[in-house]
Amino acid sequence: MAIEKFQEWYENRHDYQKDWKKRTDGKMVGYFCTYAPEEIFYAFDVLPVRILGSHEIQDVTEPHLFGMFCPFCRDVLAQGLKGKYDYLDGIMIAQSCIHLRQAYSSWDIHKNPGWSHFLPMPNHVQSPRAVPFLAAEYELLIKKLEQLTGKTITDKDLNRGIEIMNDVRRTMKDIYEFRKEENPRLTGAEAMYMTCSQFFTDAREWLPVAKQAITELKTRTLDRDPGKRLMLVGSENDDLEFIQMVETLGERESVGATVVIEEHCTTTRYFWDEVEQTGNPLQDIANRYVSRTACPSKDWPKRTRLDRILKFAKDFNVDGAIVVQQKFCDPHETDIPFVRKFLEDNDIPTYFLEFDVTTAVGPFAIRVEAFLETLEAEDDLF
Amino acid sequence: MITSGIDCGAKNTKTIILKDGKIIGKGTALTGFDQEKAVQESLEAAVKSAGISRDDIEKIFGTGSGKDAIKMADETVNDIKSMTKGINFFFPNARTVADVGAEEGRAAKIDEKGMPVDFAINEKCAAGAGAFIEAMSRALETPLEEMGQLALSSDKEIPMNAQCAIFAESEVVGLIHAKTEKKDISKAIHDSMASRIVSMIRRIGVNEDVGMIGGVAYNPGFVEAMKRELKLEKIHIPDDPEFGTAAGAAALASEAR
Amino acid sequence: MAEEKKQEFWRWTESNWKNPDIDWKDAKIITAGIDVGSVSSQAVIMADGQIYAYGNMRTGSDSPNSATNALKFALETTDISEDRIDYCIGTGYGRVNVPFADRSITEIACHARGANFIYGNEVRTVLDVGGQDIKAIQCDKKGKVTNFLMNDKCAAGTGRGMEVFSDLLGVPINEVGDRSFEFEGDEPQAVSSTCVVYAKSEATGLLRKGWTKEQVLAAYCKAMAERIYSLIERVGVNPGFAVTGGMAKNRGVMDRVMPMVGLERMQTKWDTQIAGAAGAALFGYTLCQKGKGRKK
Amino acid sequence: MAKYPTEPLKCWPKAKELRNKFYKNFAEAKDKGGLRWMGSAWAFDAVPMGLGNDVHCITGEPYGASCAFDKPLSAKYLAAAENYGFARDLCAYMRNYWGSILCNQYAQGGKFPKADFAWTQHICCSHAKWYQNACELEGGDVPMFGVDVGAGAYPPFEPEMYQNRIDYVAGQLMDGIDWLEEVTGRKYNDELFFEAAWNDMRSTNKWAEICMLNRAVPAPLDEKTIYSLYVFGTLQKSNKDFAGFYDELYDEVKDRVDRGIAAVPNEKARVISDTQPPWGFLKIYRYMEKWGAVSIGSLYTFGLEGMWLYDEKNHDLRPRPLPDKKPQTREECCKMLADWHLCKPEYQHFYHPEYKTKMMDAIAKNWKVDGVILHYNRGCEGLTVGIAENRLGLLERGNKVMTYEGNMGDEREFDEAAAMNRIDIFMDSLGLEKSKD
Repeated sequence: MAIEKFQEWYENRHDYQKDWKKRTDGKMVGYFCTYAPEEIFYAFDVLPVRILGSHEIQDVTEPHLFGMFCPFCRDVLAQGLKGKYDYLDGIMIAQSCIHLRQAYSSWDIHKNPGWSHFLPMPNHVQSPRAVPFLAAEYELLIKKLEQLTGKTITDKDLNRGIEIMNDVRRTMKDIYEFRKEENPRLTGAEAMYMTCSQFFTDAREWLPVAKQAITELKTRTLDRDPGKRLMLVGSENDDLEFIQMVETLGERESVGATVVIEEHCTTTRYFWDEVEQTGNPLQDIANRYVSRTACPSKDWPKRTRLDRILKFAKDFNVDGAIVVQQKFCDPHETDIPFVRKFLEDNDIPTYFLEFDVTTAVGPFAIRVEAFLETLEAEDDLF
Repeated sequence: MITSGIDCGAKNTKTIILKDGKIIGKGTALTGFDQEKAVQESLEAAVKSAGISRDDIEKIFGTGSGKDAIKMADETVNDIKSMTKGINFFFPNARTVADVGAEEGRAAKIDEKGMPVDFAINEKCAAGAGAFIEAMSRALETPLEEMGQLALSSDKEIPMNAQCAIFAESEVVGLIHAKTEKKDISKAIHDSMASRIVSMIRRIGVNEDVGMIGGVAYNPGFVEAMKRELKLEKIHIPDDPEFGTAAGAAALASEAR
Repeated sequence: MAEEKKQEFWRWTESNWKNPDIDWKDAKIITAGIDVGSVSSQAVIMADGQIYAYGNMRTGSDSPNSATNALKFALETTDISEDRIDYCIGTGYGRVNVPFADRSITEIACHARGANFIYGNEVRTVLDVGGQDIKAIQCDKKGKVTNFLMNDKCAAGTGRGMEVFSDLLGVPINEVGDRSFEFEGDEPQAVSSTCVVYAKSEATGLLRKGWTKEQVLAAYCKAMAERIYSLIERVGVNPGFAVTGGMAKNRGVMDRVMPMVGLERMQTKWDTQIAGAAGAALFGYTLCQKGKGRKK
Repeated sequence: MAKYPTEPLKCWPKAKELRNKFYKNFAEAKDKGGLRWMGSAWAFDAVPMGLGNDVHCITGEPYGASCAFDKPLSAKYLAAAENYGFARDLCAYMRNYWGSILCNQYAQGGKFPKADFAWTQHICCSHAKWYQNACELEGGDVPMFGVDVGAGAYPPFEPEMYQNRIDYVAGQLMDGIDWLEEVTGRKYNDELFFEAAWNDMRSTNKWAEICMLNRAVPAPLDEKTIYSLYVFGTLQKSNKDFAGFYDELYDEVKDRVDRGIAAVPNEKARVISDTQPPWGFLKIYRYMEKWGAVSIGSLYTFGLEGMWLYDEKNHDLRPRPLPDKKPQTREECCKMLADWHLCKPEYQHFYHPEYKTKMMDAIAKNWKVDGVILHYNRGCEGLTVGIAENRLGLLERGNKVMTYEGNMGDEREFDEAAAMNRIDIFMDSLGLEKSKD
């Protein structure tokens, strides 16, 4: 089944990427945050791949990152320092949180592949000044990509990049429709494999598989009790071990659950918003990244995330939300008390969990299970 | 000349007596709550084993967390300096040293004279000190002395997530419940601790010639784990690693004419 | 290396008990609840929803046996045979490894339900301080959990910490509470680190400074109390405050927590350590009453 | 053992008085029909000055620091913030500030004075969130405007896109002025704005000039003293009195240098620090003096508010000269301010640690420094970002470096004994001896 391909890609990202370079002899740039304008890279036929951690304990980042920075940025940096990405032609980051930025700059100092770029993605995305500023900064990025590839691009190329990424976004949203159903046709883990595998693959090769998956899902029914419908809200999180733990609780315990929607940057914050084409591609791209659901570090003065989160909760009919946070993730830590209050005020129970590089599945299982018990209207017990 | 170094540590107090650059006596005592008593005991034991009298000792240097309790010391030196001098005394080529004691892990980069160039001390975490393996041996219901040997007989790789010694206990219990073999758990324990220590060593930089002292260096399981983490064939360890710092203090005393 | 004395001051007394006023033969439904915690295990036998017998002992490193041992320990005071038990629920850390359990329920739910039983249905806030976990639970009049918090990643302030500490000071664990008040002059400052390992070195330092064991105990109990209270404070306190778990027996900590809470804690004749197992046995009883018991 | 003559600063009393007046003005602003605003120490505080001379502000960082001095009070505030659900690893100033609101208690006495609006800037992950949340905690009816200065590094570090970045920030300032008129209902006075902007540039330039004087041996100022003087830049750089005070201070320090007056009579070695110190434990500086080591400053105290330019060619850090003419129009003034502040040394490391390493090494070389002490400050992710790379970079450039962990505003995260022990070892390795007394 096509849907299984996603997991294969996720687990063998390096094989795929090395093979891609061999096959296409093309350039590949690793990016650190979802604010990287992939459209522009595709316009140059440069493959943008997102760098995520490996969720393994490591001991190589200690000299480079002071202890109070988030486990995710450590894990990401470790991949570079261990040489797992030596095949990249370049690295780039678009400014979001300063934690991840540090992973980028340490990588830049010690593992510079010869091309690197810091894009000052504006933080004041609610200002009218953000789009023109960003569009102009894109021109510098384009100049540097011209140096990397030795080619120049036209609006036609940019529009091609836009169409590729928009197609990806529409496809992902189509697949997410299946999760609204009473018995979702795919699990949260499968959905996560789906979105993440796209980070690691050429969208043009990922799309046909994803479209095939849609056809297959139409006739698929999962032979499992979906249990409680959960939403995940919070920091970057591709912690599949955790999601699998949550979704298999039902096999071991008397309560079970399915993750039906997330609001974080490994899924919806990354893909939910499309580029609106008005004829000025650079402006259009800038506009998209400025107006997408913001990372909390950019979500001010108004906290716009809240409405999107609530809409997800309603559309996907969730029973409760688990608010997950990468340890030390300041942007989310400044939002979480308000996100929780907002959800509770709207009758959506929440539970909070702090994530580290590796999930302590044991302690987490008991918490999630107890949280599910509070959702469970199992009157037989009382 | 005859000099002596006394290292008053968190758990044990150790004394070394040097004569013209050779160790002629050593003694140890449980530090307990009365440090001065412990200091006396270990010095007396050392003097006895050296077959000399107290007065033959020309200079005494004190070191360790309880160095201020070493009243008879001519001078006290900080434990980083005595650690680096200590490894330099046994292995002049060593340029990196790790000292893993009961409650603290330390590492330093050394120059050819055995002086510290740069150093790191583990930040308030038991997971990077002997106390960790001690706590785990309780959870595993295995005598501390057997933990290391047990680890050697395993080739499994089980990651340990918990950093807090107490939570690590329950993770161990969890592994036991999951029917994991004791030897594999013991290896996991040593691996996770070695990875903490190595992580600290990397802060100051690793080179080919790494030396290790401190009580935990007696533990073969830990030493193997360290080699794996550091990707080194060999780590220089003196016969009595626990006396490394005391030897360093004694050596410093003999240089200070 | 130097030898250390091996006396185990942390060992608390294991116990089992049978209710003399009940004859199980009159009971329609016999249920068992078994709570396998990280440090202690309890088994409670209920006859028609009343506590008939229980056993409370230390958890070994192998929880299936701990469960069996606890049940045997409880049964040995009685003449019931295991197969007479209509329904058995496992809870606690090792709940999935209780071999003969019909199902498992988390200790959070069980402690709330158990507290509701042993303290009465006015209980709204349950504090459970177990071997490694501190749980602050809010519940309704039926003992159903409405909200809860647990300590994360750090065992500071837990029973296990207290064991290590009593061992360090050579003070039997059941004396810790009283002795922590037996000192001259003002209450000493709380030790700054409740980390089990670092509290150790801090305590050693204080003793070397000439503090009495009692003062050190006071300082440590105070630190634990503060640590425990910070969790209670976060979940919020409602009147009807009950304490379960082993720490409830340590007045050195609890008599320092309660003034911060600003409430009297409720009293019970029962052993506070059995609350979880009692809750489990009760859930089993209710299920049987509703015909949702074991498929015969 | 005292090698040099020393004497106390004459301007101490004045400094104290100015500071108390500042906090009092904020508390009492309303009684006199004035306005109050809250915001970051890095906010463009010259801009709200255009609303009138009766507009007073409180800046969160120095306020948080002043809370931290009072340990029991700080503990109360931190607990209040934690109980509201804020993580313990967030900025310690911010948690003290929020806690202060939640307890409705002003560290200088009385209830916490509610601000009419928030006017801040944003560069680390927390600045704008700080006041977004403060406004919410104040009841949700306090409006906020944030100026994003995270526009990339200043030349020479990143020469490209320079103009685009100035325009972005200046544009926000222009919008901000319209916003201020809208939320306060007051008519904006450009003349007042121009004057405030000029005072801002005066004080931040003069502060750099004062720090230049510390190149002298013996150092006329030690960092403990510097801490209580640099604070005016953080309170309100555009404040006329503060700018005037720095002129006086400059003259006095200059005079100390001419007469060879030392801050620390037994100066034997010179060190620099980095990031905010653990405010509750400034005694570590006294402790170093026992060894004859004087902390003569840091990129932090020099460049948090002081305005400098990095001279790539001579590997030196030089005070940025004042513009040759005062601003004439609102737009010109906004651009001038944006340009002036984007070169702030403490902004540059947000984009790459290398930039900071270069500047710190330049200080080490030109201020004749023997060792660098880095405070791994758990209380501030913004100034510690990249600090581990700074350490590696400084070692590579031949500096002796020591690190210690702590927290500027949360004493629970500072281990005094451990820090002192590290200092012993470091002083020892600098070849210094502790005076027996």
